[in-house]
Amino acid sequence: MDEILIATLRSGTPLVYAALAGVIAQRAGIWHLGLEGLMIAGACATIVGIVLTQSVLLALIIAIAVCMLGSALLWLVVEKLKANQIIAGLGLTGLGLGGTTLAVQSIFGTQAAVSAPFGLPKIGPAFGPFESLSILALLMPVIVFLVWVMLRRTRFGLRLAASGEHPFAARSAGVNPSTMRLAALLIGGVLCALAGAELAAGSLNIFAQNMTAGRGFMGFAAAIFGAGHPIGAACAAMFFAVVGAMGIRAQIVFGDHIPHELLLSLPYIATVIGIWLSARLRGGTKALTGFGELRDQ
Amino acid sequence: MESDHETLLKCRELTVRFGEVTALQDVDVSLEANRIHAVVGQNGAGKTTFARVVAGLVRPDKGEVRMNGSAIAPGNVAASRHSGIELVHQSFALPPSFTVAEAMQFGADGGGLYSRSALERRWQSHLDKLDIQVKAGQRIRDLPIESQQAVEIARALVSDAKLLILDEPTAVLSPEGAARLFDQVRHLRDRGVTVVLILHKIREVLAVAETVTVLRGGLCVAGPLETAQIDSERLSELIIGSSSDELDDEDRAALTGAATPAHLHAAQTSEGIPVLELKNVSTRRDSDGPGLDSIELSIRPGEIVGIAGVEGNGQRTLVRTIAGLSHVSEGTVGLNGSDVTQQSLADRRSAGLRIIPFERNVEGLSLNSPLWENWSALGLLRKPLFAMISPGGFRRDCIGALESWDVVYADINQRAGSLSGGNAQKLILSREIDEAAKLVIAAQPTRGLDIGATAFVWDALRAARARGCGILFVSSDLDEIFDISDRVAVMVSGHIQAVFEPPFEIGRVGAAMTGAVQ
Amino acid sequence: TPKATAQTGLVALVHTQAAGDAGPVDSMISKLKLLAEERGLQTREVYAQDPATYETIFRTLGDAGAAVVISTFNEVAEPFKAVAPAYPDTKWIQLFGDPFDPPIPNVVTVSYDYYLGCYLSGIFAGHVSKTGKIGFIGGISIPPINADFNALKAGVLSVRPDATVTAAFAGSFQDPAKGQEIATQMFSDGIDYIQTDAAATDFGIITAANEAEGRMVSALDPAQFPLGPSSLISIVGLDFGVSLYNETQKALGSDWQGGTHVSTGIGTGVIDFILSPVFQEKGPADVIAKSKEVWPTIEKAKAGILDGSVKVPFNTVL
Amino acid sequence: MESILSGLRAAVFIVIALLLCGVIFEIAGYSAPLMFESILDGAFLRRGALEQALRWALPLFITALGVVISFRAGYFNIGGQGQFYMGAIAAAFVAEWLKGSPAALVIPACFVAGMAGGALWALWPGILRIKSGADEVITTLMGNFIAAFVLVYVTAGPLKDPSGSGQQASSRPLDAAYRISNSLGLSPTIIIIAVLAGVLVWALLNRTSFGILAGLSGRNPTMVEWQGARVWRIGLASFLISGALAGLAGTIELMGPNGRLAGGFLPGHGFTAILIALVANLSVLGTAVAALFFGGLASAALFLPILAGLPSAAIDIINAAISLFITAKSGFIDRVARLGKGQWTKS
Ligand SMILES: Nc1ncnc2c1ncn2[C@@H]1O[C@H](COP(=O)(O)OP(=O)(O)OP(=O)(O)O)[C@@H](O)[C@H]1O
Ligand SMILES: Nc1ncnc2c1ncn2[C@@H]1O[C@H](COP(=O)(O)OP(=O)(O)OP(=O)(O)O)[C@@H](O)[C@H]1O
Ligand SMILES: [Mg+2]
Ligand SMILES: [Mg+2]
Repeated sequence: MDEILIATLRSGTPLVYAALAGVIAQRAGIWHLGLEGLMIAGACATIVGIVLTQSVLLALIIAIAVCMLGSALLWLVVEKLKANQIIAGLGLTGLGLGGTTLAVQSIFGTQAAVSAPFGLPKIGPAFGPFESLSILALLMPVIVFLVWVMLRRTRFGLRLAASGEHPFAARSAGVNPSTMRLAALLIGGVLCALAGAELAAGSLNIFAQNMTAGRGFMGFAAAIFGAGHPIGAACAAMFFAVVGAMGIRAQIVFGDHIPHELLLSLPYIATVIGIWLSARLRGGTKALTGFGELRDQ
Repeated sequence: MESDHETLLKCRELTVRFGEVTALQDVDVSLEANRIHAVVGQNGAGKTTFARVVAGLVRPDKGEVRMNGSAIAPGNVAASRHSGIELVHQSFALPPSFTVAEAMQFGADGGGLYSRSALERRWQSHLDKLDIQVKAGQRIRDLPIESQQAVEIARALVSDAKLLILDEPTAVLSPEGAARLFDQVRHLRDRGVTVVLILHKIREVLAVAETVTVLRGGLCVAGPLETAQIDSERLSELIIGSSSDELDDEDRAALTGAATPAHLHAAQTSEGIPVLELKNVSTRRDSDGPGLDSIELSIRPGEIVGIAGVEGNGQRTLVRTIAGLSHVSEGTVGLNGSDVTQQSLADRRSAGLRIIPFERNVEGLSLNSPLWENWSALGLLRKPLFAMISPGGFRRDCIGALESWDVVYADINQRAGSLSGGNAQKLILSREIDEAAKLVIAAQPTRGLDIGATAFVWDALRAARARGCGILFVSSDLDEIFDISDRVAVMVSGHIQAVFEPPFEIGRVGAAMTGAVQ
Repeated sequence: TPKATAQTGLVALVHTQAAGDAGPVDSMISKLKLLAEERGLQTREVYAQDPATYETIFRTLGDAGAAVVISTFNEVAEPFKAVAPAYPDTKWIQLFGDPFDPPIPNVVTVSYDYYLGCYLSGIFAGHVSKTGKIGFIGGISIPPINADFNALKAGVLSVRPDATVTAAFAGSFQDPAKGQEIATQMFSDGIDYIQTDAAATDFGIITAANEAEGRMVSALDPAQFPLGPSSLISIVGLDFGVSLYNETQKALGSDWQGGTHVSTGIGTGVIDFILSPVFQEKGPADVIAKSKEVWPTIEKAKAGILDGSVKVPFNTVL
Repeated sequence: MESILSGLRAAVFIVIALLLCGVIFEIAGYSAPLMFESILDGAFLRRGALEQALRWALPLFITALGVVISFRAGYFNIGGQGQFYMGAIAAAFVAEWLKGSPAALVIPACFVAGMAGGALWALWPGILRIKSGADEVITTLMGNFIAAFVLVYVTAGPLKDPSGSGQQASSRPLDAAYRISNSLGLSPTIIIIAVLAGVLVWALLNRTSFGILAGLSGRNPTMVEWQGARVWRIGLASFLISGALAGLAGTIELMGPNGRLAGGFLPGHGFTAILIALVANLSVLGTAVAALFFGGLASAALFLPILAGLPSAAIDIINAAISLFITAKSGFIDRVARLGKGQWTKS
């Protein structure tokens, strides 16, 4: 049983990091659909970094730098060029997925999965059965708490929220909402890098193309489901992980009777239900970014 | 002008253009320290723009702002705040989901990390010092408008403000509320804060300000003048300028708030069936504020009923209820003698209901759509959803209607958002006031309009009354309400506190607005 | 010009499954590269993700005067039938396909009986599993993968009728994290032998097996041996690369015979059930001993399949 | 004028996107000039390129028309992909059931089924959005993932082709009589359907109350509500029509070039359709032009790895870069475009 718990924690951790990135962006007024792309970039950069530098720390730094660069690009396009957040975010995701494939191809001359000799440090025997979890999994609750503190207990967090909720109020207090969004996206970039690092180097130590497999989108959904609150979003992300684990369980137990595809769709179905529930409870999950205005650019 | 006060704020040649519009043109103003200054002007005169330039929110195309003799970096809020300038906005700028304490904290210096209780203690004491009766833990969106304004003022005073600019602070207040605000302003002045009040009622200027500066069409036409040396006649001339000839005295007084119009015109309403009859109507509380509480109201054909009251006392819910956009939990809504409580807005519109909504740019128009589409919406809705239509026909009808309502526009396909406020409102009038109109709800129909446009709207409503329409006129401006209404109902917290017949007395109506039972 | 290219010999591989699978596609690509080096060929690898594009791709290659076009899996059969006759100078090779009826003179089809390897894995699993619980993790539940599972199950049950064989799918051939999660659940359920069939997803399955002792995985590719020194016990090898190499060599030669079908499987070296030499050194001694002990059974089954005395059902429905 | 402006803007940002790709490619060690040359070659210049471009452009055009309708109505339905799948699946089922009946019956029935399938897959996100306010971006995106699994399920399950070795994850091939084009995918029937769809959608948007009201409520639903409209009907109708068009495109792919359902069927199609609609600034005519451009790009995508030796991820990167920039605005371009024309379009 411990093991299933560990596996679920393991699969939930990247989702939580991605969800936190989504929450921070959402607070600052950005509907961040580039999470998937940043996450795969983080995963790729971590593994490639380890292979090339033989150092986890350097690899993490590279991953964080890459994801921050991607975030800055998104900021540039969305804030400075006023592009639509959703389309630009999806574009960033595409860039991440295509770019990592290309990077692997051009560095290693093949698209084969890249495996690293080692990955993130493990938390070690002091934690008993949990010893095989990576430090990022251990740190996850701490980071959730830190993000919560940042958003709910610092002036920076208030300014971030004001920039998202009422940019004019922020401006009249001398806060530049655009700069705050950059900060939010950059912090989100760091978190996406961690999400990717945990996914690829938490225990697998491998990078395969498209290995995020929609986890970034689920992180985004968790951010919405969690009502833009870091703890809520983290719970939602863990909930998705649990649903995924239950789907596997169901495949093992009922696989002969229920189509596997239905069970594999469970996380997506759960996401839809989650979005629907949170809309019911809170009266709409709609971003206030004037989609009808797309026509009027 | 000799005086023993030092100059605190000095603006030189401020010029601001927004595209084609020149909002400010070479404005030179010097304001002395430790006094209460007023800046007046009609809608669109450039008052808000002036305040925003001083506060650093708008970067002027030309000119400079000096505080205590040193120039402030233009268009930089932080620099302006640093030199002691604080602005309280016309429509407040507080994130609704924040608590009062958070709203203060996010603009304040110091203390990056906080605990909720420490934060609330810190700002509660600040509020207490300013004598503002608000709990620091309450959320902005749960506060009544008056408290929100108080919070805005408290927020502006978190740092050590030397110059406090209040942009039309009385627009949302009852006369008593305004009087209390003025007391507080004097109190602040005594504590060494220089106050600039942006106003557009002469009555208020004369009541509180020591000097007055008049803007018209972006120009500074006079001032600062000592209020002690000016009378309301002269001030009203300065504000209105030459266009004042066309207005009758009462309208003119109503427009400048120079004197309370004593509406003597007795209601000449026909007997007939009431066009609107609300019987014991209640609704639940919603995001717009308190729900309606047993509303009894009827409007006869050819009658204008004014709804007075401080904003946020259920006026919006009232309008939405009559429109069928709010769920009625109790009571009945009657239009032309038939019960429409269960009917949709489409049906009510067929029965002759017309609405000039509160938010011209949100509820009234689709700003990015062409004029003719905006105008045709009502006509299109009368057809089946997938009926073939002829846009050419609609365009022609629209051109005809806009012409007869004197709307100035360039092209029938231009965006509604490119119309000036007055013309936009005329477009709405041309759509809503047609032959079949029986009941017209006019919700703040003159808000933000200049004098010509305001007079136009009043005349249009009076003409509709003459044709036998019933009109529900909602406004927070008592002068305007008194000028146009045949009866005035005062709303407080979702119920009708009192109903007045002419002649109206500002004192009694004002008292009713604060909830005092008559 | 197209003709010039044809003389220099453009050899194109159109793979319908993404590269990076640590399996068939990667091995084909590496063998194609090897061939290119050896013979100075101009080569192309084209990933055709979308069935709607196959025909266009083949036509483009034909127009470009490709000498040899190699493609994979059954879904390219129809496009081959449509395109190959129009480009008689190009030689078309379909790896993993059924014979054409009627044959087309410039097309060679190659089929593999991979499921037979899985059957052998099943027999082996039936013997070495301690718990009698065997797992199978596929990428996506598509017919050939389903057939592999059914053969595995038949193999297990043929030697151990009371065993259970459980299938699960990761939903992607590129999701190692999901593979790890599924394998972890299977192992903690008491399953101690998993046959993988999920390309890059396999990496996660092997990782899960490495997390505790007594877990066995049978994978797909010799390159995977070192990843699980004491857990990766065997593979069901399908060397697409070798097959590609052989068929292309033949096609480039002068005595190529088109319009034929090559059926490879057990016994030709292309498909085989192979014990991991690494495991044989580093695995737990008792399992090594056991596997040596049962090996003759495997050999016997193999021979049985080859001489037809053992019939393995090919069933593509779960 | 507006359309020239948006066309110019699209062109400028596509160039910027391609430059970004060029940089990425140079960094990755490929030659950017070669890439651009190959794209041009593959899209338009080589023999038969135009037919190829058209073959991809037509279904993209129809899917993009659906996107135009829902975006105009203010709903961000990015589920064209899933609706496309569901349309094809529904049509494939009907073709299977009616096997042996005359083509004159089967073909129309398949089209009806395909459009209904697409519409139904758009219905549930529409209802969740309109009745509960659940963000349709996420629900339609999840709908795409789920539909992909449904496609796998039906091609390996109920519709699996049992002929041959039965190894294929695809449905039985359609009877030749039911096909509306050969496998190259260009036929008069398909062209007529696309033109008809274009004309009908144009008329729907510009000559019916629905079209004008959808445009108004897309830009400002509150205003339309205050005019007494039941906005949900307009919204739901636009979801349904948009889904039906995607389903129609799926049906065409099934009954035309593909002739059968297979897993991995046109995976990026729905997303490209969004780009097309946006490049076209949601105008029907513009959509036709943009579809041709992206059709060319799609045909170049096949050409790049074959002849230029570039990895196929190149095209993903190009599409992604275009989508990153396609909705961007620039004051500079607007000012240039506005020189010498009436000023009332100030925004
Ligand atoms: N951001 C802006 N963009 C374009 N035009 C603007 C903008 N802000 C103000 N204006 C225009 O500048 C002029 C002056 O506006 P301003 O808001 O300063 O007037 P005001 O005196 O405060 O009016 P009111 O009494 O209605 O508040 C008006 O014509 C207005 O339409
Ligand atoms: N570029 C333009 N092209 C055509 N018409 C224009 C243009 N700019 C403004 N107009 C029209 O000219 C009129 C005057 O515009 P302006 O913004 O100055 O209004 P205004 O004087 O404040 O009027 P109002 O009294 O209605 O507020 C408006 O009706 C507007 O529609
Ligand atoms: Mg103002
Ligand atoms: Mg104006």
